[in-house]
Amino acid sequence: DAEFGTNTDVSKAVGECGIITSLINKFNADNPDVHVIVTTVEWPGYDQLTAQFAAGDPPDIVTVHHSVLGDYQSKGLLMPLDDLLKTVGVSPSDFTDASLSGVTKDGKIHGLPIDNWTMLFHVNLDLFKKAGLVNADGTPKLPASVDELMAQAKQFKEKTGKPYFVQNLANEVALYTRNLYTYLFQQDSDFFADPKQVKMNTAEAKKVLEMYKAIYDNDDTTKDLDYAASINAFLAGEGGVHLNGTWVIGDYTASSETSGTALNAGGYAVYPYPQLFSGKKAQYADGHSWAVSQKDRTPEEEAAIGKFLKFFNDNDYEWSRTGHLPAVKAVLESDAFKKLPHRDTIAPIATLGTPLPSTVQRQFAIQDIIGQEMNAAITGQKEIDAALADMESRINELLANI
Amino acid sequence: MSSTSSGIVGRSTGDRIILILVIVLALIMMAPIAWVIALSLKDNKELMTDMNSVFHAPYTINNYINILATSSVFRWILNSLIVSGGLTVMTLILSSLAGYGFARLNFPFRNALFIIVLLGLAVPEQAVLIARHQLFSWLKFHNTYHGLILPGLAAPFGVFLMTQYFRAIPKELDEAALLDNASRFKIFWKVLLPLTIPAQATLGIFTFLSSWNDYFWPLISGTKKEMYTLTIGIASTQTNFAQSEGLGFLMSQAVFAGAPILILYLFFQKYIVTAVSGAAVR
Amino acid sequence: MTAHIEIRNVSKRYGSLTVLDGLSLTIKANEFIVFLGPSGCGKSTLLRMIAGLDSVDDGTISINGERIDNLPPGQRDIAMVFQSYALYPHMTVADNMAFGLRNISLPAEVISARVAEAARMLEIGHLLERKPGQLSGGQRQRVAIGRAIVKEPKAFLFDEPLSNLDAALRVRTRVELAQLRNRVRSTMIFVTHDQIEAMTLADRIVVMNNRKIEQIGTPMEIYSRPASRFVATFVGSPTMNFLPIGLSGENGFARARLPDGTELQTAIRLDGINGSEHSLGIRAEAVKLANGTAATTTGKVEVIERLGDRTLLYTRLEGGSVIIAEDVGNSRVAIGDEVALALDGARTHLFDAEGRAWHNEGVGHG
Amino acid sequence: MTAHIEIRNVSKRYGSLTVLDGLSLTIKANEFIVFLGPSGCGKSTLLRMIAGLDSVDDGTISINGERIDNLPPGQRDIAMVFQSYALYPHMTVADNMAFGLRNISLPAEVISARVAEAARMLEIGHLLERKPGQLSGGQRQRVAIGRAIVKEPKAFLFDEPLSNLDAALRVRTRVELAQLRNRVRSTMIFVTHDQIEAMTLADRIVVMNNRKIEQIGTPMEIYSRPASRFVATFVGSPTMNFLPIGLSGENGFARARLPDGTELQTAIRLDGINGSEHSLGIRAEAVKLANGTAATTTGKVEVIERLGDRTLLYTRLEGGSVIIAEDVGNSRVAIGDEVALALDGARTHLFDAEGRAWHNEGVGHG
Amino acid sequence: MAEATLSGSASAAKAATRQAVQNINAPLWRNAVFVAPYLFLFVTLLVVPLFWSIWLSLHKADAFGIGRFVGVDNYFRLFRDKIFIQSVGNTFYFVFLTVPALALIGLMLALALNRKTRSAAALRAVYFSSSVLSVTIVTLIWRIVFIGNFGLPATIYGWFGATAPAFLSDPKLTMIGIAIATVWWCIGLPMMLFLSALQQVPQEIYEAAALDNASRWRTLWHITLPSIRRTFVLVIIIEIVLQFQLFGQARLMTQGGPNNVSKPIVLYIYEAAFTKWDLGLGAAASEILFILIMLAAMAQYFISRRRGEEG
Ligand SMILES: Nc1ncnc2c1ncn2[C@@H]1O[C@H](COP(=O)(O)OP(=O)(O)OP(=O)(O)O)[C@@H](O)[C@H]1O
Ligand SMILES: Nc1ncnc2c1ncn2[C@@H]1O[C@H](COP(=O)(O)OP(=O)(O)OP(=O)(O)O)[C@@H](O)[C@H]1O
Ligand SMILES: [Mg+2]
Ligand SMILES: [Mg+2]
Repeated sequence: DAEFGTNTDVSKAVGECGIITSLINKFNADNPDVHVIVTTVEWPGYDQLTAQFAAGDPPDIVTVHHSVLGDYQSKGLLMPLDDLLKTVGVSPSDFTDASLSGVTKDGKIHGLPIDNWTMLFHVNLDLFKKAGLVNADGTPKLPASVDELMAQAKQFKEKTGKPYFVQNLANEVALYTRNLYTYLFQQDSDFFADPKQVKMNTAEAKKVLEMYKAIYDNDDTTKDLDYAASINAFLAGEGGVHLNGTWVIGDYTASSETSGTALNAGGYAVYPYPQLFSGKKAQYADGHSWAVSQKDRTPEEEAAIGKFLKFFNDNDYEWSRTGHLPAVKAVLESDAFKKLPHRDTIAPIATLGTPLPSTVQRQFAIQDIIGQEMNAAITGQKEIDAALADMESRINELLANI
Repeated sequence: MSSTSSGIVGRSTGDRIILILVIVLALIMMAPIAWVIALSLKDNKELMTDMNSVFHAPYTINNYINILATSSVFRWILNSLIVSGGLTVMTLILSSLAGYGFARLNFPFRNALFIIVLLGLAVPEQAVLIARHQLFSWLKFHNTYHGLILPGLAAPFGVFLMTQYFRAIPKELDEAALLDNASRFKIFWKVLLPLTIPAQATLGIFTFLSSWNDYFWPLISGTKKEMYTLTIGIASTQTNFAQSEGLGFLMSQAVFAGAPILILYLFFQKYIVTAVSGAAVR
Repeated sequence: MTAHIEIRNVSKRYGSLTVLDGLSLTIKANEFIVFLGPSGCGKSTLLRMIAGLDSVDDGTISINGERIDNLPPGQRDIAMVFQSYALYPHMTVADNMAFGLRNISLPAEVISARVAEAARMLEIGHLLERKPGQLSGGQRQRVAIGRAIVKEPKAFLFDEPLSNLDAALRVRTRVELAQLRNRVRSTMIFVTHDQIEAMTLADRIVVMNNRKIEQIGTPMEIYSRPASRFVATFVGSPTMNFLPIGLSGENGFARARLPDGTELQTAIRLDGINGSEHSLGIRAEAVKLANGTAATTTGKVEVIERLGDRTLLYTRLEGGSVIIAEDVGNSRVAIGDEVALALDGARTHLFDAEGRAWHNEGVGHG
Repeated sequence: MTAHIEIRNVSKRYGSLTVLDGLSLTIKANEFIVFLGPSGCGKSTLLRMIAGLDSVDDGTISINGERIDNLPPGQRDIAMVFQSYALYPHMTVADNMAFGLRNISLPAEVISARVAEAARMLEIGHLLERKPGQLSGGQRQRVAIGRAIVKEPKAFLFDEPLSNLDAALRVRTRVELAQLRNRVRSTMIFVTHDQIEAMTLADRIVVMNNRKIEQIGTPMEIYSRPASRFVATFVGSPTMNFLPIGLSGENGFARARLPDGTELQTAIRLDGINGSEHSLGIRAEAVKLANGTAATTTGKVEVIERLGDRTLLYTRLEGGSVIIAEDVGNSRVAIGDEVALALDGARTHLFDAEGRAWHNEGVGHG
Repeated sequence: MAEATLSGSASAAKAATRQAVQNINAPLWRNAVFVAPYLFLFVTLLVVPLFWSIWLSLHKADAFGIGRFVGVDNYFRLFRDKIFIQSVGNTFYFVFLTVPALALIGLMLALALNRKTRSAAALRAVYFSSSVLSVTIVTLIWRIVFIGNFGLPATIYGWFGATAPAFLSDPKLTMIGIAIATVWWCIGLPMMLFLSALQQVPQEIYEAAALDNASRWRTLWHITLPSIRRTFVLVIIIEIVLQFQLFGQARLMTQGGPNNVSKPIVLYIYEAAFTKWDLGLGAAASEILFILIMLAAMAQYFISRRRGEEG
């Protein structure tokens, strides 16, 4: 974030870090009476946030995922924002449906939604061309079923000598989990029918795991990369499709516009996950929001917070340049947004995106469990059935002890 | 193999072979650090496309310039200095007092208390961490300097070391001073304390190093960015946002954070070595 | 001011170990007293009890009639010189000497005057700015004495102050200490296990052994009329010769039959001697090479020790016992020689199995 | 097998410090040689060079004609007893003794026979299963000697083996060592700075000082005909008296004028004496209390040392010099007495300013 | 020391009945002022939290308040939890990997560098230098070194056309990877401890051994090693205690993965408390860690003691 350390011209910034830093700088510059101090934490940072809440000294405003709002909200740690938003003139009806439902808990808004995000297929078009997987119009051919995926991956590897997928499988849990959720949604599996009880030992889940295991066994994916290394690998042209979130679109686009890079050679494209199963079209999505901790505050302090939330709401467009989908309907529909690179191809996410039921707590802990068990199954350390059984019992044990 | 610089006749060739082996191993040992330093001197973009470029020019110090532009690093270093320095000073004071007390003064239950303190050496930090965190929450000590300093003060190591050291000082000195009409505190302050300077150096260095490098407690107690210690601060930059910033920058942060302590180490190397040895004797 | 010290029935125990057992002793003002005894007999303990560094378990200690055993060490007006000197390593020599005086808040001029005077007396004026680490053993020893002198105490206590010095320096310092003693008027108590130091320095020697006092007396009393076999063995070098004997009498004086059958007339009165087994004690200087008729007995020389001014002959008698005889420095005797020995019956002592001693009537004959 | 050791022109330097400078010495087979000298004069260094524990910078060392100074220590067939004994603390006494023999792979029976024999000789049979930590100082010392004996070496080296023992034990062990020496036929080199040990043990003494050998000779030669003032000072206790004198002659023999003006006729031939300033050396045993006319001079007694068998009187002469006189054990002299002294002119020595010495013609008169 | 105190109190008791005796060695409360400040902190920051933790472990508690008393239920849950059992196993495996390596390599380095030359001093400095780095730096370095496609081993293997092992993602190698980084990081301390022990061994013993014709090997085996046996035990105990508390390396290099094969107990505790918000469970696990460390150190101590007595 060094390059944007003092930048207040938001329009020049790229990447999550750059944009948010610039936004906050701008806010501080525009509002000399309020000063926002930013604390970055080790990702994902909820351990420290929990410690802060436990210590009774949480930050005033914190970005949290929609998926964890419930944890804190259920302990009464977050301030309902309905009144505050009303006073600064932000109406819940401004938000997209996905965003609104993401931040609404017990009928109250507990966070200002700023985006929706999901995982995407980031495509290296140069390699796709070499593999012969490009349509006449220059768009990549994406699979429509599991078999097609396997066939295309095979072809890709034969032609390019490189794996189809670039995935960060080393020391990773989130990617596995999100993939699983997405493909369970696509099979209409209602694994969280009861938010206190998960059903994972199902045929649907087994299908997903078998598919990923096949990909792994066939060497159709990179294997031993961690998150940072996978980004490097994709940028270095080590594979065709990178599974990563909306937040890297800005960076990748920038890279594809720099001559000499692997993405510059043939171009860069990005798509939602293809529909591989016959169920409802869907993919797992989550979002960020600004939550406000429950504290005794003076009216001035509340007003400052309101100002800050309003500011972000007003600048949702700038934030959406990171690649995330805006939380404000108007921005989503604006021309400026549509003109951003690749937004045309990912816009459907606004309707595809499906979160877990908001009543499910400890979603990060659950994600750890799912990721661990999937990793074990896919890399062959465990039988798929055993992994699914363990997954289910571990999650249920966790949920039973909340 | 174990002869020191003795003049024993006919012992040199074997010694030389061993020395060469040790040098080679030292080079291997240093390789990761050298490699990381080389990485930190490379342009991020260049590294993205060609990892082998670390082995040749061009090198650049841009990464370091970028670090300096991030003002937080200095704040973190300051925090680390305050926390480690404060802890070190307080530990020296408390341990010296307690060491003198245990070594020289008799009071009810002295030996039992000393044994209990020694047992404290075996208590892992994690066994008390959760409770301590709650205690500090209740006292509103989190995100304060004393909140970061205090837990380190309970560690029994310093007391143990200083007690052993005081015990090793001839008791006749106390007795001579007693006959010279000096009070107990005067004996401690004027006669014995000046003699413990080597042990103070040892303990000071140890305390400072371990506090500087502590990861667990600051992670959950100093949770505000302005209260981060360098260790936590550097860890916080390693993930999420920073990942796209490139390897060279990351490595330069590692080097930047490691350098002060390494330089400090090289300065005090002699003391540290004798310190470690001294601690081991007893 | 000097101290008359009364020690009454003093005992000391460490746990279940009794180190001193009901000891009594009077030390006169200005006296130079030496506590002499083997290692571990409790000499240091007694000294430290006088200084207040060890507590008294039973009994009392008083100085000039005033009970002091419950005063803290600093208030007893006593100075001590430790075996290891116990100089404060980080203070200069001058500060070492001044420390005690500053603690009682003497005016600075008095302090510096006293330090200067002591330094002059001990010839350490040029060392005042050095630290103890920069001094030789002998110099340290003098500084330790200086630190005691400046306090002008009622009594000086020395705990084996010479034992860390090498042989030559020890002899020299011993003489210096004897001279110092003539200049400083104060009671002095000196602990040693070296009988030569005790003999040469003491007005009176307190021989201690095994929790008790064996004998108190002037050096010559101790040497020539040892109260027990232990004292006779411990004092004098080479150690006294002991021969198992049979006892008979002649004109009221004891007559000893040596292991080889020869008889020796002693000057010891027979009456009063009791017990069954006896041995005869005779110092090497009372056993000389005999020419012709004066011989008491004969023996074979096994070891010869030439000390320069005299020669010691370790001679095995016929009965198997070994006796040490003294000869002149340039003795011509060689190992293996048969020699005739003359034992001086007038300088013999008798001991019974319990170690009790009987001596001749007259004053001992060194 | 015993060693004839030739040391030729040996030098040793530590950095810029020369510790030994071109030293030569021949040690005969079976001889008991003592290196005597003040602390730091290089005795240990020379010994360690013979053992191979320090390297030789210049010169050669050979045993029985064979050069050994570049052999590792283990191959020189030499045993050494260290001042600190250097027993292996974790091995039993038996293992300590056997270790060296196992290293050269002797058969187990031979080893145990030799260990048993040595243990018998040194009377440590009952200690064989103990560890050194469970032994007293004297016992450790014997084990150290035992460890040397079992190796049946050509030469034994002792580096101040008695200095860690207490006074009584030291005397006893000294005698035992002298007896051992008669049983074990081997060359022995013994380092000490205690002149009594040197005198009593040595066949020949090598007096060292200041990087060089001052004198080599039998104990009596060293004592009665010291080659230099240093040797005269270092050997003998109390140390020799030195008086500055004026020199004149009578019948070819030197005549000394003492500081107080009295004259003393010596037995030293005048021819050959050169140099300008001279001093007279005379041992305390040649200075006696005089009755009446025999007096050479008079002085005032300052210090009295009672050694039991004799008494030393530190007497200040009129000229200011102090002379030590010897009197009988039960001397009646008191401090401050004026005494008349008789100096035995036949037992005097002359030294010039450089320390060179002249003696009377005859054999020394201890 | 112990005896002195006993006698002190005995005499003080007697003194009290006799009169107010000023015995400088008597146990007096006012002598405790020197230790009081430390003891206050020791009790409030270590003893109280320790017992508080034990109390917590008997409760259903989360980060925001103590719930109900559940007895030893948390402990039962732990023993039923495969992941916990696995993390205990992992910890033992890690200790087994690192402690002998640290002790042996440390010993060998100490033997090689126990000389007074300048090069030896410089090498000692080099080997100790990594110990001063913080865990974040160390893991950052090693994560990059181990990275699959372009790490240091990968680069070096690449020169020979081979694929480097995946130290941080191959389940068989992760613990080894963490162990390598740990040994690299921690080797300084055991080396220094051994060095100081070696310097305590009197030089004369070596000289005696040289005169006894002992070869280098026999000297090492029969003289050096027995002489530093106590230090060896000390090093082992210290390292067991330290390595049992593995946390930073695992958290920062692998986050305990893949599939928990590198999750040590401390990370389990941390996750239980701060990710699952299950403080009672975390507290229970930390008490088990405490007991394990005590047992391991004590076992080692007694084993070595027994052997010492026999030998
Ligand atoms: N603090 C102590 N605890 C237990 N026993 C002790 C203590 N101090 C001394 N002793 C014992 O008391 C006895 C007398 O000791 P002390 O030091 O007085 O002997 P010493 O005559 O001075 O001997 P040395 O000549 O060796 O100095 C010894 O047996 C010793 O072991
Ligand atoms: N390793 C060394 N480095 C430098 N100087 C040394 C070393 N060993 C000895 N010396 C010096 O060499 C000189 C002779 O030492 P050596 O040990 O031979 O004396 P010594 O006659 O045995 O004395 P002592 O009677 O005290 O044992 C001394 O001045 C000493 O300081
Ligand atoms: Mg004593
Ligand atoms: Mg020596």
